[in-house]
Amino acid sequence: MQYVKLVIAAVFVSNFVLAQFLGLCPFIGVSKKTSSAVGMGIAVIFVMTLASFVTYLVYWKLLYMPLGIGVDARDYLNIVVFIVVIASLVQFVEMVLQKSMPALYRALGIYLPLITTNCAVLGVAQLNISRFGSGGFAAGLLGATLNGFASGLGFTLALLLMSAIRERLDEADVPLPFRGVPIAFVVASALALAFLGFSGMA
Amino acid sequence: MRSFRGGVHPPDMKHLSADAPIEVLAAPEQLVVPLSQHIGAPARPIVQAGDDVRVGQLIGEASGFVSAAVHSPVSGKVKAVTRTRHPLGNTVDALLIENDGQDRMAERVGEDNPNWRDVSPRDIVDTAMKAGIVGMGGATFPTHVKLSPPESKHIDTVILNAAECEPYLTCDYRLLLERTEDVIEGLKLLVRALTPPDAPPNRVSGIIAVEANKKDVFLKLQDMLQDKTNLLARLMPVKYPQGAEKQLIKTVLNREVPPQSQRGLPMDVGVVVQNVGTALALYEAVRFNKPLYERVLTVSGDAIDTPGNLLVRVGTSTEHVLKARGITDSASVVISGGPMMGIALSRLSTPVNKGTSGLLALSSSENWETMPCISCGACVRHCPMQLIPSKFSTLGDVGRYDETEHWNVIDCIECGVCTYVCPSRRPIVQHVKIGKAVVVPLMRARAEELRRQQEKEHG
Amino acid sequence: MCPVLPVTVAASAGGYTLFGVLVMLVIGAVLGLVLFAASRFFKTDVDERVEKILDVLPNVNCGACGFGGCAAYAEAVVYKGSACSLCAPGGADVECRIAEIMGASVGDREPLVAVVHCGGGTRSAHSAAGYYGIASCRAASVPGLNSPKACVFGCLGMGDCVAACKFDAMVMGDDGLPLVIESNCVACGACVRACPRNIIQLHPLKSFVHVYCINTDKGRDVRKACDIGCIACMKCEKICPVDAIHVINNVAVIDYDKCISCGKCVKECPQGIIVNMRKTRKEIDRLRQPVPGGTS
Amino acid sequence: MPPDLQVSVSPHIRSQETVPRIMWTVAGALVPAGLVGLYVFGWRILVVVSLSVLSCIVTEAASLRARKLPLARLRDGSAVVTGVLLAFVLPPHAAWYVPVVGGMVAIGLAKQLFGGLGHNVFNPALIGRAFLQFAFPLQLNHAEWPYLIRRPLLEIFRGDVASADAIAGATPLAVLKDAPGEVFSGGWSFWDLFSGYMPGCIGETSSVAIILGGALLIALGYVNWRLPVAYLAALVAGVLLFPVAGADGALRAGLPAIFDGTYPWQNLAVHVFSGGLMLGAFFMITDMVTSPMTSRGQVIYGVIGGIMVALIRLYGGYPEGVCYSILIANGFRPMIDRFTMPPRVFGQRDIAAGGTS
Repeated sequence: MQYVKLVIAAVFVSNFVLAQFLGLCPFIGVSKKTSSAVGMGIAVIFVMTLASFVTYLVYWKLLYMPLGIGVDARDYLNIVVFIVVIASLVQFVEMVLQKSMPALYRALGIYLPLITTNCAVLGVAQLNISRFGSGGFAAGLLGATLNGFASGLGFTLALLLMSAIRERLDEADVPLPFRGVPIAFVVASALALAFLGFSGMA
Repeated sequence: MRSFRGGVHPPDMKHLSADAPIEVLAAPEQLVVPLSQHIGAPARPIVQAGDDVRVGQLIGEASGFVSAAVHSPVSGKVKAVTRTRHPLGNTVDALLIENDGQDRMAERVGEDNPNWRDVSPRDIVDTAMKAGIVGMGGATFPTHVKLSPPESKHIDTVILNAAECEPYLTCDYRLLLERTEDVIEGLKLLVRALTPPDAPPNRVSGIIAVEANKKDVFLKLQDMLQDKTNLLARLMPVKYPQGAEKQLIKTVLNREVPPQSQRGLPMDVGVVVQNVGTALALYEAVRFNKPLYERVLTVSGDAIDTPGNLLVRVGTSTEHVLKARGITDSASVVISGGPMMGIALSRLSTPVNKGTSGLLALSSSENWETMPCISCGACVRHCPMQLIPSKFSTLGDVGRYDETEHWNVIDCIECGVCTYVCPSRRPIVQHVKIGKAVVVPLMRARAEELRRQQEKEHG
Repeated sequence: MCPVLPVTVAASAGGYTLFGVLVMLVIGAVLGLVLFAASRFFKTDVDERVEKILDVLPNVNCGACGFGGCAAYAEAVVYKGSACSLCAPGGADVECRIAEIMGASVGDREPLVAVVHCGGGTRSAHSAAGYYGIASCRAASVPGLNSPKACVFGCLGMGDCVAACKFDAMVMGDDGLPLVIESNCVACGACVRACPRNIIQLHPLKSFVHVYCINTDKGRDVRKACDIGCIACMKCEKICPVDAIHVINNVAVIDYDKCISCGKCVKECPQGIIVNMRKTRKEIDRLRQPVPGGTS
Repeated sequence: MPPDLQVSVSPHIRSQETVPRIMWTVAGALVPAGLVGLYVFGWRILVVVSLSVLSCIVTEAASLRARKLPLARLRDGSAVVTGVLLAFVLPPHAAWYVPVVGGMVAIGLAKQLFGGLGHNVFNPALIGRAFLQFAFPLQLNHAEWPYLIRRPLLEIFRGDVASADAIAGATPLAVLKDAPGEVFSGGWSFWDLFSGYMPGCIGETSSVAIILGGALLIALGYVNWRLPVAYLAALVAGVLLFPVAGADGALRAGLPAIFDGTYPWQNLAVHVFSGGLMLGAFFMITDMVTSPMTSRGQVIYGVIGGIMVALIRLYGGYPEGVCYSILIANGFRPMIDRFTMPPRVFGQRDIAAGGTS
């Protein structure tokens, strides 16, 4: 039961983009067209789920338990290792996409490799460590992966909403200095204001 | 009563001219007879300046199959081959004829042809071509082309369009009221022309579709057609654009003509639609071999002193017709056709042609201030072609007309319903016209490109 | 990964760095191997011209060309045939090099300039009716709309060409006619395409005598529509020393290959519709200077 | 002969429907709710409403002038409607700067920045309200909201609302949030709740008046009845179906409780008839500019909004979720339009099927 609440929390309450303001650059960059937004969303969900799974595994199995290095000092390697893992994952996804869906690959262009530096992916990896440390390893792993998947879903939801809104705004008579990215930020802030209604959720 | 989805109910203002019987308007001294009064190539003039012509004499022969012949409306002398304004806005070649007022008939025009009833379908179509009969509902599509569908398409119904759903217009109503028998004979001729020689006589049925605001005509038709097996009258709900071909077929037979992207035509669903005036003209051509050189039109509007229905010779200038019924200075808009799909004229010298179903003079000024689209959805609900009209105007505002192709702009019949109901007074039909002007060449270029590629592969 | 890794070594302060390096080495090696295998398995062939163009491009990924980055633009040029000149930071030399890679030659042609062949502004052309609708030339010349201007060939003055010009070489004169600022005009043809009545054409910059009318109606109808329209009186054709001007279809047309801009026809034309641009150029440049407080 | 004629593309006649007429009708439909507010809260709400409307108009005029657009656009009355709606979701005792700032944010940020009437993605009044919620939390989340009890009609204009006989009490929703048990112990009955005789925002309290105004809009065809019904139905379904931690901590859905008769009906009544739900359902979510065009799209849009209210009210931190739920639904709207309004055309169905009307 609390898994449902975890998903709702990850998608709505602590939505990565709109509540925690992580992963803003692809959020603004790719949301120009819905087609590329869908592609990016799927890629991010795939990478985040896999990254959560692998990083949680690597952290518990490789970094923390066996080596038993001092409790306080055990996290110093996290960032470095996670980034390497995520980068190779993205590279893997890029190759798969280039082979299977070249059109989507070309549509995403620069933003696919950008997922590597996407703070949302690294963020979810870090969050998993701190949030799912207490329970048993297996429960923690499942929780982390589910959280990764739900956060990816939340990111994609926000991305799809944003791309549909921006396509509608392309037809709007937005004052010249605000056309394009500035109005996108205003919309993002309004969406964040709307999602604030969920704050305080248990 | 079943009907098509969408549509709108403008005040029909027919009371102004509905009770005025058809009067003959005397032809003026000079007439400018346009050589292109139809869809298709303009007619080639076969008379020069100085020739003497008689009423009904051929003065312009059809150039090609999809074209129509033009006949002299009066007897007199051809002054010159000039150019004149076509209601659509372009200028076309025309013949300036001076009327000698004697109405000398060309030979055999007006004589009663004794065995006109058993004329073969082939001759009916030939007569239609020789007499220059075109669709008189406003589309002016040459009738002989419509009456000779390809063998693959088998026609099972002819619908006589008596919807006359445009406000103000009452000419079809008066024709039906005053010349009911002739119109029915015309319908019979149409049915016979479309019945394949080997088929049984009642394979093609004829339906006269009348809107419910013309009940008296409907009742009269009903009792006159009681004994006919394949002819009947059908009552339709009063709604604009009931008279549009696709909507008419949907209401009468509940069939849907496929869209423009599949080059859909009424004959694809086995139907041919004709206007009431066209049926009458065909009857007069077959029986009295009288070519189409005059037609009934409604002169009405709040800036006309005595609205009425006039039998007018083709080529008479709009000014002459309006003056005959007294146009006041409060007129700010003169429309050729109906207020919903008609064309506002800038010059009153534009002559009446075969497709002019009405000449209106309205005093309402047209300066509606355009406001942004508030996506209220009224146009989407009322569009009879079930398109998304607001898309055409919002894309138009930012100049992305090429994307209107994706929203099926070429299927729009420009009936004007969306612009009529739009609370923001947005000129959606004008955006559609621009969209079509941008999209059609694009599609043609793409088809050309495709064809060249296929040739390269097979060539 | 044997768990018996010397825990004692890790405990000492110096051991952290050694341990960190060790872990990174292992992870790097494993992942490197996985990626190498994957790149073999997912091999895709890429058109080598994309690589060449990519080297030429500044690789700033600024997106000014309208694509997601330099790589996307390179592929667009190769696969979708986009224009070679879209790279703003690259400028002209990048454009030439891309063109060479794509095999197109960028020859230098004689400089052209846009000319608006209509002189019937609000002062001389008659209006036929008040126009209500979208304020754009293209909108005012759709079928089913009578021309608001008496002349059905003349310029409607609603500024489609001025809007289409990206080089600020078109400005709307006070009499409702567009004026071409020749120093800015790069003859890209945007205005020619934008004008629905095809009034604007590209002509050599060096010739400065032009006929400012394209009304092909007969003289009598032209007078009804405009005071200064060409009435096909043929005077210009008779006077021209190099036979460069002819009245075709009731309107005088200049053959710019033969025309030497001597200006004889300018003085001869009774309607004054043939104009010597030299003196008006100064006036246009004056118009181009930002008048303090005035808006162009 | 008539002077210069006029030419335009067909059609040459228009229906009576215009944007100003729609906007002023919506403003008129809000009057009943305002009158009840006036009676319950006293004359002070007139100050709040006029300040809010004035602030909206001034902001719109300023931004129109800044964008060099004709000031005549003010006539369309949309700024007035936004001003009235914004005022109706503010507490009666709001300080003068609350409606002023709210109006500036609503018109300036949520509407003109997006391009003016018809281009805004979010409902301006609600963006204003959400902004105020975080700008002046003390003003808007005040626990004790004053209201008057059983005052004779004539005494509306006697003295300030905070006078002696003003009874301060927490809004029913706040009570529901903290102590779901004794909802009706605060001294008012179900009818007070329904008629609007209870604490709350200026125009939200009276469900009767709002339904009256809403019915008028539906009758005139400016509001598609499916949208408010979908929104309310989704809320009721959400409230009943989503499991809520009962007193004993166990998560139980409301629905089973109905069958064994133990379900406290008052809770449902409070959910539906108090707070901003009614005003949101009939006036906020049905704003033409920010709601989908097709009725299928409006049903989905209403359901999403209803579920969001249920989520916020049951699990969220705030007692009142209507404002946020509609803003989120506004966010979903372009996506809904994209999927419920595919490019279609008459006659697309195959010829054989004939297709029904």
